[in-house]
Amino acid sequence: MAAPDKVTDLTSAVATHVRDGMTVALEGFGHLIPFAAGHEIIRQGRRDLTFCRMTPDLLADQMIAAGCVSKLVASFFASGSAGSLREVRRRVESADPAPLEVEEYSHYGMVCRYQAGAAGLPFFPLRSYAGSDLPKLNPLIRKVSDPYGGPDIYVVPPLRPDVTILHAQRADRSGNVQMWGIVGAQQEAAYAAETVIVTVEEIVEEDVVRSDPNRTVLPAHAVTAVIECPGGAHPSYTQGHYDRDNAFYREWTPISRDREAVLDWLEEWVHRVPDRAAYLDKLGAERWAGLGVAPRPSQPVDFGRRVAQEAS
Amino acid sequence: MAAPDKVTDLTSAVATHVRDGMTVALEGFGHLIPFAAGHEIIRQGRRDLTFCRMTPDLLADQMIAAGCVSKLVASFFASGSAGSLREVRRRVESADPAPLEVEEYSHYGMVCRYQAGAAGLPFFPLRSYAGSDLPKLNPLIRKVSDPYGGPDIYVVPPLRPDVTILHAQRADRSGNVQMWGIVGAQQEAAYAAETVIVTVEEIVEEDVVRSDPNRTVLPAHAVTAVIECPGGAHPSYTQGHYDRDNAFYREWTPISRDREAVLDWLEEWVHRVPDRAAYLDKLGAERWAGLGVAPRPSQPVDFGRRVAQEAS
Amino acid sequence: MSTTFSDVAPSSTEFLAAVAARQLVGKRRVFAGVGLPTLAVDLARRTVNPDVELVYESGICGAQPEGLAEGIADSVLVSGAAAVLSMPALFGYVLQRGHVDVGFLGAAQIDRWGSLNTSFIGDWDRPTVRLPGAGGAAEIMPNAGECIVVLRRHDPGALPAELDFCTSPSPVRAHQEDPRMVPPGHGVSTVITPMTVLRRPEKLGELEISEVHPGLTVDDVRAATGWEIAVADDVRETARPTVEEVRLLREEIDTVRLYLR
Amino acid sequence: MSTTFSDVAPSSTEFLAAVAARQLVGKRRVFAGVGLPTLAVDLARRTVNPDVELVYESGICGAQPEGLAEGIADSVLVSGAAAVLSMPALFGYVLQRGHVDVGFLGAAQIDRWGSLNTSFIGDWDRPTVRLPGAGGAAEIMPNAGECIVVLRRHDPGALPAELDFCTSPSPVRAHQEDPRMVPPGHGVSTVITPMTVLRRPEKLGELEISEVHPGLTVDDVRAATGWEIAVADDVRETARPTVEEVRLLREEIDTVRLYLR
Repeated sequence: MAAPDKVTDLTSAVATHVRDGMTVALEGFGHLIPFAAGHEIIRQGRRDLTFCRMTPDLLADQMIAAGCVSKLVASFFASGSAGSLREVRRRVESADPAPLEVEEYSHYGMVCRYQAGAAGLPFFPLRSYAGSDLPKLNPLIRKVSDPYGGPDIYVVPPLRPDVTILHAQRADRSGNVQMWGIVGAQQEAAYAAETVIVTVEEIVEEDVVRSDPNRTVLPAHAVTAVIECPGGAHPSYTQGHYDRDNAFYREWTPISRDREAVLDWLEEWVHRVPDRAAYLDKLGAERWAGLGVAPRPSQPVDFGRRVAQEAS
Repeated sequence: MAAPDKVTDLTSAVATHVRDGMTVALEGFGHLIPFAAGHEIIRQGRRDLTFCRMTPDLLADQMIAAGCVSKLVASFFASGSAGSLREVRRRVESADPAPLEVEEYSHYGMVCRYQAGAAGLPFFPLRSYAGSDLPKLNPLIRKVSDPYGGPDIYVVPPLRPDVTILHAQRADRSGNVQMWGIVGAQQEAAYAAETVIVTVEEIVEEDVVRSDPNRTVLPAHAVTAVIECPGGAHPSYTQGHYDRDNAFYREWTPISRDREAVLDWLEEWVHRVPDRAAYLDKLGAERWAGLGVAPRPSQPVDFGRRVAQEAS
Repeated sequence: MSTTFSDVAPSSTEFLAAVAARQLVGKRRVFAGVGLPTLAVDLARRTVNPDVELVYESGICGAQPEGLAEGIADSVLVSGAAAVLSMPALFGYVLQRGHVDVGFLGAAQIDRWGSLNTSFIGDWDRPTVRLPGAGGAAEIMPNAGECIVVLRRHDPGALPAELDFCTSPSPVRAHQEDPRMVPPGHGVSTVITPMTVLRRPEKLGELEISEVHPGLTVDDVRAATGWEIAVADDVRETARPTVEEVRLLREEIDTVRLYLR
Repeated sequence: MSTTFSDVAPSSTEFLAAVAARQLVGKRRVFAGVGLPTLAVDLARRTVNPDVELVYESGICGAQPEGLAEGIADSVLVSGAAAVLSMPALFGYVLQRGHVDVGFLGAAQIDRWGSLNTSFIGDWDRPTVRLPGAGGAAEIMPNAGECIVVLRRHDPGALPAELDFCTSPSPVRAHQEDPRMVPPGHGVSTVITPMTVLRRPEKLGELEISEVHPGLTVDDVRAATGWEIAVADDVRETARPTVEEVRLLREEIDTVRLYLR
């Protein structure tokens, strides 16, 4: 049985699947953030995107500054050690240089939206928001009554991105994707989408994936395109491959304060860089080596192989 | 940090946590079926249990025949190659020797009940049942209206067992449980319960579990008691440890047809057998060896270890 | 090679499996239970559709079994599979989200609209026969692109005017409950029995006789059906299995005669 | 050993972390964010509660980090952890199901009922400051057994009579919306500021001054609070951190001075 080969390059994947005005989710909760894909979207000059991401951080600041985004759907507008996102703040606080529409939830609210989208449900209930101003701010947060006589409960609507883009450790050529470490709500964000693009640290042989089927977070049927893109999550990290570039996050804070500095940075690190390989070259071997991790392998588990049994 | 030791023996675990009249879930979808625990419940003569299991099979037939169960909550009343469950049928079709109350759902209906129970939700929506007679048969299957203007959708109520009992490949002494192969709805069935008992093929060192945290299906906080019980899933199987005893399932069909034969079987294989070790002795080394599987290890993945980074 | 046809009886598993396999031309993903559907999918892979993918309700995707599976939760389906998903993910994200093209179902009773009874024969409270119940069929029917039903019997008891109980409803019944609740799936598109192949071209329409097995007539099928069954404009004789199809089933797929009796 | 007290300033991270750590006596499971809460939990483990377990909203349970974590998604928290759960499981099964005893929260504003604002300062549509928003706080507040809030400022702006926006509501506000929607959790039980420790003994009650930091008076705290704040019957002086607690924080927990400035 020859499964279709879904391996392509990032330029073609973005050119083919990401179009102006689309709703695009780039997920990864502090881990496996698809920066390389985000930069490719900036490079190709996409406009008017509705950008979905639970924790818009540097990547959101960059894509918004680049003018790709007209609306943000999110639940936390800051970036741990990098502090607040000045580009986001400029637009929200003073429409500078342009206003930014924001549709706001809590973390679990976003997770539930992805779950509803992934499961084809009209809504998903959660025990948050009673007494909160969030439903007043966001009329899409609504209530349903409990047919079993309990109190009303708040629900959120499904989130169904046109495209969801993720980064993972590995996949086979047919698109079976495996990830480990923090997996966030990536499985839900992918199943919720019409099209799913996944960049991976490495394309592996089918038997690597099939040696551990429980490790597969996205089966091939849920994946549209797979791209081998080592270092694709920098400055965030990939468990077992490279660590988070904390210095980079700290360096962003002063850049983010000044819009011109942000644009200069984008010119230097995105527009003048053809792809992720060139970006890593520019970053330099020494800095990259400084993000390396020592091996800490999982202990294998046994899936077993049938020994012929009497079919008595 | 010294986590509490949750390792105990099956006799004490059942004696302590499973009481007459309780709602008890024994889950495992064709794999990891907790037969040893079910037999211990029979041995201790529990009565009036509400027995929850998506696919009541031999285990249900045995526990019902033993008189432990007054009500069954399930979604499929048969057992693959073993055909229909005659003890269940005798009671439902002719109240012989006593009637059996049945609360019936579809598979996904049961999964959704466990999800609602696990997440503390008052109900869980699913796109099944429109036009079906099941909601007439089971008035707990109800409808809610979509606050976003779509059609009504059916919902099921949470299932919150007093005790959920599972079998798994391994756990550490503090109760972090890891399983692989078919995992069904076990994580949901466990989180839905007040008390969780898990029998495992082996208790392993903490660092075995911690070498692969993504493999942990139940963190220690969700587990009450852990029992080392090799072979605890026979005649079902444990991926990578031993295969399903298909002959045993076939042998059950004629036994199941005759209530006396069932009672004789229970006397011989449950009441006269103190524990699972004795049961395996009785089964015999040769038959057990025939269920063995050849090794097929997963390829390890790397979780990485931090190399000191400048906190510049 | 010139195709030679086998003379296996239309009621045989070989015949039904071969006819079922041919329904899978061009389908990507099949949700199947154990037994005859497994044989049909395996045969389709070796003949009309090498790429067809099988999804099991146990959560297994992309299985590459080294032996014939005995049951949908067989360990041979897990070892070497592309993925094993939890049941919330399998039923919610794969099936309910619409990733399954074809569902294979069996039933004790089917009505003219393709609604199925797998729950009770007789009265609900004190049935003469307690059947296995819904299982995943109540989810497959509304959410799979279409469903193929294989029946081992064809008589007015198995194809009655009225079901004793509706476990897995046709879109027609969903429409009767609430036109807005009509599910995404077509419902039953094809029924394969020991006598005939029935098709249901319209999502809200009735089953009609499309093919009649060798040696039988439309009237035979009508007489064995519990309602005034419609007849397609162009009824054909069902093509027999080829000798090669039967050989594959017996000598390569079910060598231990687990399902072929 | 005889306990000797440190003279670190009540506004210092060391002071706040030490006071926070003492709140964890007898608690099993803490849901914490990065920064001061991490220091407090780590200190508690080394002092008053060796068994306290930390759960991170990133899905990590039973972390045993080999280094100080920079962020709740730091790879050092994953390597060697007991479990990493998906976010649906973490928020749904662990938090919403009631497995978390204590949630640590920060806020830009807190009101007398312990409702929090982490969203906007000023007008919602055109805020003077766009704050980070809800994150997981809107889930932690209703579902954790109780919440401990640490504030870096204590003035009428941070403790106003009226919040500019209520992101994470007290059970009091839930009760105002619908008495039946009062969540299982107590809401905010304790507020630690550079001036005082406030407590809220009643689930539907107000915060009251319980401890006042060394060198300050109840009137100082009152004057710095935006509402007529209640005073407990037995107000104590906040116990200073011990020299040992400060040493642990500086020399064993945050050796790189990531959070201790």
